Amino acid sequence: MTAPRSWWKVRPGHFSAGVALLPLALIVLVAYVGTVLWTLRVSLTNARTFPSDVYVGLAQYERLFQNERWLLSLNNLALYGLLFISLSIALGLLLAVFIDQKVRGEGLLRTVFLYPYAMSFVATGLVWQWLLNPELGLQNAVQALGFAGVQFDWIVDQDKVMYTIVLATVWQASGFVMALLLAGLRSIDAQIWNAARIDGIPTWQVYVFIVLPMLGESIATVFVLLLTATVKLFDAVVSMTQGGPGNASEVPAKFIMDHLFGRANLALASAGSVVLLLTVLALVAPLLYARSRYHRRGERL
Amino acid sequence: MLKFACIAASALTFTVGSVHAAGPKAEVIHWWTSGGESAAVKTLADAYTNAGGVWVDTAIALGEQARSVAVNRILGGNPPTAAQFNTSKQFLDLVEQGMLNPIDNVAQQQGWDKLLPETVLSVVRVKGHYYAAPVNIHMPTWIWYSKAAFKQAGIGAEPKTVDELFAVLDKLRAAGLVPLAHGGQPWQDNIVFTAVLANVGGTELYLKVLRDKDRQAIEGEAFKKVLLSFKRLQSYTDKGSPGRNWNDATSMLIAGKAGVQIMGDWAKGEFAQAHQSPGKDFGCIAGFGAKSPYIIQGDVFVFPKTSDPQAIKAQQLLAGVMLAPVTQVAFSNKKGSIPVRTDVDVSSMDLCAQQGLAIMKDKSRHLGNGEIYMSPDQNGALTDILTAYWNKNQPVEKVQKDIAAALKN
Amino acid sequence: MADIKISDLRIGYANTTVIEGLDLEVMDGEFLVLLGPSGCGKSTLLHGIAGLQDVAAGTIAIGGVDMTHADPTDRNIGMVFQSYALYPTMSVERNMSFSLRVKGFSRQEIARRVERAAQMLQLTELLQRKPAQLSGGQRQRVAIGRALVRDAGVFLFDEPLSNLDAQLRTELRRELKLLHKRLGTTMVYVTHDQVEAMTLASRIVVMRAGHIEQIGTPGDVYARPNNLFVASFLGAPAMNMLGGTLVAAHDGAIALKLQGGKVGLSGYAFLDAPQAAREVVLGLRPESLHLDPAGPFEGTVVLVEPMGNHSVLSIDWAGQHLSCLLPGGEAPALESVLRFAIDTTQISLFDRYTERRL
Amino acid sequence: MSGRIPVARWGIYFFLLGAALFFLLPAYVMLVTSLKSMDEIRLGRIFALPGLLTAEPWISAWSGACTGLNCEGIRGGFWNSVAIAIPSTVLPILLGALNGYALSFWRPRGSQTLFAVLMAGAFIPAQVMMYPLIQILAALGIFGSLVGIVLVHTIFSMPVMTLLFRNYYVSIPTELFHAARIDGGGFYRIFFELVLPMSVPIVTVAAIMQITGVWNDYILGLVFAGREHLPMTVQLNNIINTTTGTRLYNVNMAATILTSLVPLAVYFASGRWFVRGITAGALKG
Repeated sequence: MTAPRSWWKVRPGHFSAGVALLPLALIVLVAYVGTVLWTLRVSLTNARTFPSDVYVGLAQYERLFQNERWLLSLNNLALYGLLFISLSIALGLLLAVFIDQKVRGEGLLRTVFLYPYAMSFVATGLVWQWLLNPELGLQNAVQALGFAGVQFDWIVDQDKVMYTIVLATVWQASGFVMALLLAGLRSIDAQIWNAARIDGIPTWQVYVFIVLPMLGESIATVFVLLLTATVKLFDAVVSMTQGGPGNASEVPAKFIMDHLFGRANLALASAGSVVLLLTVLALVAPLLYARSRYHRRGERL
Repeated sequence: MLKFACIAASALTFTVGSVHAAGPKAEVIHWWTSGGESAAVKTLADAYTNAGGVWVDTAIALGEQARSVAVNRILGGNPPTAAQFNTSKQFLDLVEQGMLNPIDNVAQQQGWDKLLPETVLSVVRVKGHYYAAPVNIHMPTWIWYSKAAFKQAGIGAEPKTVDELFAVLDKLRAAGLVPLAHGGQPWQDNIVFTAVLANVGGTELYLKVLRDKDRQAIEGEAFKKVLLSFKRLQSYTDKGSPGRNWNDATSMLIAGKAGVQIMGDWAKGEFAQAHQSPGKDFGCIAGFGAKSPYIIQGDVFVFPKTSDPQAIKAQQLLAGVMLAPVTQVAFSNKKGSIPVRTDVDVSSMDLCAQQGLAIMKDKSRHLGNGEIYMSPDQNGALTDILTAYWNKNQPVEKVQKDIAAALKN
Repeated sequence: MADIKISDLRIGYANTTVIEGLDLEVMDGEFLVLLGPSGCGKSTLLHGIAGLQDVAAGTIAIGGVDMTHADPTDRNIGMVFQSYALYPTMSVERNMSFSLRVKGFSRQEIARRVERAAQMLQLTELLQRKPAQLSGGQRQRVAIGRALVRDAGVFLFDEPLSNLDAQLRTELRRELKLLHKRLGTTMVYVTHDQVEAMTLASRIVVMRAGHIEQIGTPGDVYARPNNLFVASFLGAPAMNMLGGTLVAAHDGAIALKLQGGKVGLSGYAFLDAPQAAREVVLGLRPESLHLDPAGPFEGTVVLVEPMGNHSVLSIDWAGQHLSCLLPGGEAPALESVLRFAIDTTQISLFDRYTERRL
Repeated sequence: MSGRIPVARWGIYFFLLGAALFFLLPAYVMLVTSLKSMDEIRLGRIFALPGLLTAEPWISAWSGACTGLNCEGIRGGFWNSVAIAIPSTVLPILLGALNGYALSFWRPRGSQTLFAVLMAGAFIPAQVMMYPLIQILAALGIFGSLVGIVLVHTIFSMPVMTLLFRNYYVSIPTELFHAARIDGGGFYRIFFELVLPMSVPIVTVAAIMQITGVWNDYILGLVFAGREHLPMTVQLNNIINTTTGTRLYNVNMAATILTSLVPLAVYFASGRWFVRGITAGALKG
């Protein structure tokens, strides 16, 4: 019988692991936890351009939730997130799987699908605005070809403008999703394919029932990345619609940015950030928790 | 670690050591990055160089961006010598936090109190001290029209009243043209509103609503009429309007596809690019009637706090140079604006600018842009309501109520 | 070379205890097999010995040194995993020499040891290949070689053969046995395959639910299982289990009354003095049932499974089915009636309720 | 191969080509716009080929366009961008890999909580964090320096980099790590000799992501890099963005394409790391 290991008698490897994580711990504590607390504090004050020490309780939050533009932006974000994430994953996965079929010109195709990711939305947003503009872009072009009945004017439509943001951002993101999933696909054992061929399982079933579950971690990574991109959605909206028509394509990050800089209302912007963060965490936390329970692989060293 | 320290140290010596250059060195943050604007800022820089200074240019696109960088640099302890702001309450917080150097002796020397329009002074002067050097006046609500389009629609004379304007728009529509070229972005919607408020509502209502935030006026019949006229203009825009950049709207006038655009005097630059000239290819209307107000908007430079005597010297020199008559005219000629002082030689300026300067001679016609009377926050909230109203079908009474709530102090 | 001494060991995860109060001694040079169904804690125990699993209480000593909380690498052990766990980016040679390089051996010494191990395992030709270019059997040999070069005092094997096909498994099993004979190093081997256990072990440890059910030589555990679980886990075809009652015979001796008749127990070595009327289970290895025209019992052949050098018969004996081994190629016809005898020196008797050996 | 397969392959090529057309449409519009004169662009025919090809916008974008007093296009910031991008890619990837490795194999006490908080941090809009970060960096004396901007990029990339590597390592069998532990590998030895070489595909993805992010970053570079180190995106934005100034769309498009050439080159070069077989068959059975 020995006494349980004392806390200070850590094995050398664990000690190194702890030390290696120190920069991360520092970043998390100072840069993330610190700024969140700072933001929380500011959101309770009357800060304008600069932080202030005059506390006004929850007044900023009250104002926030009386603001139609803010409420609309949350709605838009939910709709956008759902479509953007699911479509990006679907398209990215299809591209990855198809590119994985030993096609000719793989390198070229991969670059074609990836290039939008390299383009800043400052300019591509404008191109999308043109393409989607009913007077300038696709609708006009198709009608000129003799299909007078074709209508494609979502970008000027209050109810459909968010779909155009989805379209442009899926165009930008799905190439990267493809790259990530392709890396995942190619770390899967080739023997799976031999086994499946022997068992006579049709290719699509192998993908759906065998490969897809094995891509679980990659898809989880993609999901989180797309989710953070969703929450931070800003550039595309500004360059394509400036939040319009009216406020129809307003999103929280733009609302926050407008108030942070242009409108010099640090406190309201902070309140918006806090609400946004809490909303996202409330949605994501149960998901991540369930996943971590599911994935528990016992203690590792 | 040693390396890090070295880099930090060298950065430090740079900022400290940079002062002992030839003349007083001034780092200026501004957002004049497009072609015409660049030419304009060059006149300021040249004037400063001629006065013996060294101009260090930090151009950052977009006003919000440039202003936030200036504020961040002040916070980070590395302020520029001067930073551009709009003629507005944008820098009031900086003044109140004691982060700006006043330039009182320059203002007194040049006699700003007599020289500058009261509207501009009301922003520049805080509690008796002068904190910003104004460089120009932009007038955001010019009504531009394409002579080609007017001709095609059979319109002989330019409209003289608001009713005539609507009649003109109807005629343009009948001719199969786009009557009102508009870029459906919130700030452009706001400009159209300002134009309607000034021309339909008049100076008195304008001040009651935007300056005094008078609830009765906002919920009254006169303002309702303003809002309805504003909304009526929306019906003259084309389907492609939402999201469009202002210069694309101007291009429609240039091409003769559209008749009228309500936009600031910077639109002259776009016409000039397409080799069109005022009076010949396009016309400009500042407002309707002999008493129509001239809306004042513009740019100023503020001078972040510093105790470095060299930097203070640079700030004073800069402020003096910016208001010198020659600089004012040269700058505005490139920028499309008009000088902030009226005692200058206007012969070199274009037709529209001369028209504007003539109006400016009458002090009773001076009127500030919304930002001069409202905090950035209130101005933004108003814009939100207006752009929603412009794009959606909302009862005008609701809009009145919303505006009253947004402007409540 | 080293022995292992484990006392009062407890291993658990967050809320569940996998092993509790376990004592075990592994003798120097012995080939100890941990045998049991999946989930019995045998792998956990092995990982505990290796130091890959934190120990909640108790001690583990290897070669007389307390290693309970020592780093895996300091325990003087080598380990072979089920999935081989070869380093995919390193060649065979670098896979095998990794530990030596870590420990800072001289280049000559590393080369010498790798060469020796490679020779022993017929890997010399493959030294420059990457694991992806090897067959399953080759990979496992590399994994063994990787453990070998360290000259460790103890080798640990975690189901090393279960990813291989039947033929390779048999082949590698023999190699392992030869290796042990040659090296004489202490080996602890986890498996759920009783054939591996029987063929390889100097001693078998049968485990169930975190406890040791029995420790003994293969022959011992096979012939004299401690309880019903051990009895039924070992042996193929499985041991015949027949319920019955102990009765006192006329001469005062104890006999066993079964459905099909009475069996005298004079040849059976009871652990305690038997009591009559006790309900018991008779464990009868198929080979302890002899066909004998003069035998006391009679049954009907219902199934014949020819295995080449022997056959397995299923015999219906008064409604109970018995398996029986019949050497040689000839087998009786189906439905034929046979007489047989039971070798009572080879049987096992268990209490029906405690399931323990009597 | 059975007779149905060619049909399936036709389907695959059909889909891939269709997708490629969809992806290339905006690039086409950008390219033709960049080769037109402004007079032609004002006609509003975005799909039309240039009537008169002109390279003027490209030259202007690279070396002539004025943004304020500076008239040297986007060229000026190129080396600054390189100087920022290299350390801001290498350092976060190394740290991210190290974090992911420690988190998925060693799991020191409290590390999982740390990871959870970090992931929550990924959802904070960067702009909100800037204000306090400026003050921290100013206090450290590295506000407006190369070190400062690299640190800021490292901070903002930490959640994503850590996540990428952690999730990748979680799918590597534990036994591999156990074997290395028994072979005596210490924390760093296992990382550099075993884990990092196995990370080629994910390092590729991380590099694509980080280079793109850092290269295209505008706001962080603008605020934290300091006047002397402004990346070329600042010039790009100066050329493109204006509220009341005139816009030269052809120059804008050329400048955008020119700026993105570096990430594009990286994508193209990353090809060989995507080739099947780096890990195939080695990780599992």
